[in-house]
Amino acid sequence: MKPQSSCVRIQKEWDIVGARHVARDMAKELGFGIVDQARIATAVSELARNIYLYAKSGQIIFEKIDTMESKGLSIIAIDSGPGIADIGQVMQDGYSTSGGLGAGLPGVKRLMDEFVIQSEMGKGTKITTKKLVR
Amino acid sequence: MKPQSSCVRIQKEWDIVGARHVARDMAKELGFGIVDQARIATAVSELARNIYLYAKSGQIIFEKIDTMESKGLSIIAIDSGPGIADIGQVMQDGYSTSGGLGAGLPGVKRLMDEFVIQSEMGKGTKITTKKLVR
Amino acid sequence: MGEVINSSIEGYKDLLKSFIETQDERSLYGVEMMSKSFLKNNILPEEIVDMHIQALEELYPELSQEVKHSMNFLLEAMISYGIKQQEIQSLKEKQFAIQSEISVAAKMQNTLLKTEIPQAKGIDIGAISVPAHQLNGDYYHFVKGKDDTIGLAIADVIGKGIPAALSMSMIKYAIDSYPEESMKPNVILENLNRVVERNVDPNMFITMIYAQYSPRDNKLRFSSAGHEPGFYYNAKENKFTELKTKGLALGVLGNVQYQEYMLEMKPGDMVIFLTDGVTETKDQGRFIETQEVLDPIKKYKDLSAQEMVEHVFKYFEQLQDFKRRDDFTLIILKKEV
Amino acid sequence: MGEVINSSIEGYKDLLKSFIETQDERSLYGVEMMSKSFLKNNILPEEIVDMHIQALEELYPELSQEVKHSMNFLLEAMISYGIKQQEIQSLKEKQFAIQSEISVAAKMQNTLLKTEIPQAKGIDIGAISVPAHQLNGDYYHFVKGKDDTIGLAIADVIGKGIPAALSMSMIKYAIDSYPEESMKPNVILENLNRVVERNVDPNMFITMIYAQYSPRDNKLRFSSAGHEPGFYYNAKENKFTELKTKGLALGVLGNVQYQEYMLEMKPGDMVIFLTDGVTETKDQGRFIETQEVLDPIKKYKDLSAQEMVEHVFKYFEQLQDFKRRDDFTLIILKKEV
Ligand SMILES: [Mn+2]
Ligand SMILES: [Mn+2]
Ligand SMILES: [Mn+2]
Ligand SMILES: [Mn+2]
Repeated sequence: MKPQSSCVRIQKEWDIVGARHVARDMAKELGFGIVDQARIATAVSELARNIYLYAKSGQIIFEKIDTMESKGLSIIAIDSGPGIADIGQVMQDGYSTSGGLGAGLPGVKRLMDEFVIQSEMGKGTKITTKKLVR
Repeated sequence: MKPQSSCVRIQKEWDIVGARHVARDMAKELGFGIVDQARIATAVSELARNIYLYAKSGQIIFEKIDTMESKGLSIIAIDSGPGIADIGQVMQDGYSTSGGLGAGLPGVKRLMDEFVIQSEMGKGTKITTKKLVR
Repeated sequence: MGEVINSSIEGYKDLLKSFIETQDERSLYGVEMMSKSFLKNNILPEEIVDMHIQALEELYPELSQEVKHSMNFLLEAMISYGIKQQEIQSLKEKQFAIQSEISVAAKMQNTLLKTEIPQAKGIDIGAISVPAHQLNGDYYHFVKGKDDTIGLAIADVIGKGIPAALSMSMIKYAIDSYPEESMKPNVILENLNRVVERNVDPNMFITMIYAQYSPRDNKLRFSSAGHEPGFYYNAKENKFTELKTKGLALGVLGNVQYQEYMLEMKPGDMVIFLTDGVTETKDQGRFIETQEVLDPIKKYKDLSAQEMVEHVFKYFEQLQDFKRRDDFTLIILKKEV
Repeated sequence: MGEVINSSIEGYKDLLKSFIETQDERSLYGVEMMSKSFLKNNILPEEIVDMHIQALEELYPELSQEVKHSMNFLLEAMISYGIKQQEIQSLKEKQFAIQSEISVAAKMQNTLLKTEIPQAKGIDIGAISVPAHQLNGDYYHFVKGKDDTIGLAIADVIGKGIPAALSMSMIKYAIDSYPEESMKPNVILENLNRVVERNVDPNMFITMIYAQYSPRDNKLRFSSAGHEPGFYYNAKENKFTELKTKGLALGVLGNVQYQEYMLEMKPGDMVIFLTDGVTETKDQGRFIETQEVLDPIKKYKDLSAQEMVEHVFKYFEQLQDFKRRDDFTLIILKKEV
């Protein structure tokens, strides 16, 4: 039986590819179509790159959701980096053009079905996302 | 030798296809790449559909530009329809969502290199566009 | 743009080749990065398809006609998407221009509305006003009269944003032109009502409380033009009561008379004035009850007036998850013990 | 969205098949229409590629693995484009919200700035003020004193749009609060200067002319705060002269004294006041010369003052191809013959 959850540490750029790989594999197993597979991989890419570039280290935790009501993938990115000062600003469209910390997050929100971000300055950031099989 | 200019009357929907066809052929002969061929055809489609839907009848005149300095295609759409009351409004982005007369014109402007519109209420509209081979 | 494409096509082709051969994730990561840089360089989706066709043809010279035709068809389908993408660019530019206008206007408002909280013996005053967005449609203002009387205005323009900011600057200048210290609160409201009624169209109005505190007799006199009721805290009985008042909002009718109310402040007593941005706080989708407005006020009542208003603001900010829907203004007067 | 795609895939497949077989323009016209409807239904470009893959596989079950992989690769490249497309929806909503705020503000401004052109024996007055965009940063205002003196203000706030509109409402209320008929033009400007200086930050200023015409002695007294010079038309000599004045713009320094100028209007004489939106008209990229400002005024000088200002406005509107870059205000006073 395939594992129900998985955790990928992000420390070097190569780990981003590893995280994408795990994400795509799990998405495939859960029965996501190729469009959603690609979207999930891109979202994970974005989350992992944020950790790699700004927090230096962190992890991404994948968990399969497979209950009576819903089936899907939960992805949590946690780091102990600098944190995001103004979440509202980062989540604004157009901010993304700046290319700085968190610039890709509005995109992640669009690629996934659920998106919750918590961040504390100097402590780190936790982003919880979910995508369900339709 | 292929003709240097051509004129297509627009009266029925089928004429839109005819105009696209002429546009694409001339564009191909002039050496436009397939992306520009498709853009020119789409622009002509838009101009012709505007005539077909709102002016009932009109024509599209194609002329090859082939001088020492520049090479390209000039496309002029003329109708004697109702005319456009507020050109500024029609040419605004976002107006296009309305789907009415002239809704596709900002798109035509983007697809072509030059775009001039003249319109008089009750008299008709003349749109002059140009695309150059790069 | 042509150049960007030409220099990129080799990179694209290499990644594509590696992906076709191995289906590795690395190539897909590569194309994601590449696609973002295309987007940044305003490469349109039909150009991506074109690049894909060229790469395929170079990799597989024997590619079937069917596939080639199919790709041309796909390219055609992308043209409208390319137009849409260009629209985004121009929309963003417009957005940017207007945003910088609003920022300038907000800065002006800050200069305009600067009001110093007066120092007066026996009374401790705190005030905070935070707009929902950049421009503030709430207004507060203090003035200290020659006889040490403190005049205080708190107002809320119906609506938010630009129109509210415009109305608000009207109130500011009208008030500025009165010799306030010599006018009673109800007379000030009656005059303002005429200005607003004359200058603003009928479906635009302003609610306001004007109050005067006299340190000589410790009395607070105030009138209200349809404004959110304030609260009085009786220290001896440790009890809050709502300050019920009558009076039409400014600008509704031409000739309105306002009533003057009076209360005496004893040591430890407080008076709280606010705008509906405070009371219309939403906690998980439901409006809070009057009682709940007082919760944080009770909680922080032993702090200084300024610390109180700031803590109360933060309390509500957290309660509604940092989503302000209306301008928030809170003023607290504390009679010192 | 899924449903739209499913019901469309058959249509897409049919068109694609017909195109591959005949390469006809009709199919391409068909896919253009289809693509537009996809866009309207918010179908993203990666979904189009997915549909293309499915259609190809159904049409050509023996499709090579290479082509299939290549299409998956292309799909990956479209994901960022899909994100971009979704952005436009939210951008448009924001744009719409702010546009409606500006419209409300513009309506308010119209109510606010309504000023009636006074009727007075012996003098014919015309005035027009048209903003470059929706909000006006120019201002004009008339007041008729008890002694039949006509007070006239014309002002231009530095800048356009929202910040200018805010400053302008300040001027409006400050002026409203003066007993104008009893104050001299230079004193009015001196007072306004203090208000502006106190309330607006230093890099924001306002130019203004305040003038008073007295029908008793046919004299026009005026002072200028750095405003665009007006013109005097001497009917007898049929000659225009620029009204040179000295005076700092409002808000630059705290304590400024303004000079009063005076001229006598004889039958047929005219005085023209304007803002730089008139003189900075551009004709095919170059600014017009002072002389050219007078061209249409001369041309229409036998019309009534109101007809004159309207015709002059239309003249310049046409001259600059209906592209206004600045607010345009023009006032003409004609001494009747
Ligand atoms: Mn309000
Ligand atoms: Mn409010
Ligand atoms: Mn201006
Ligand atoms: Mn100007």
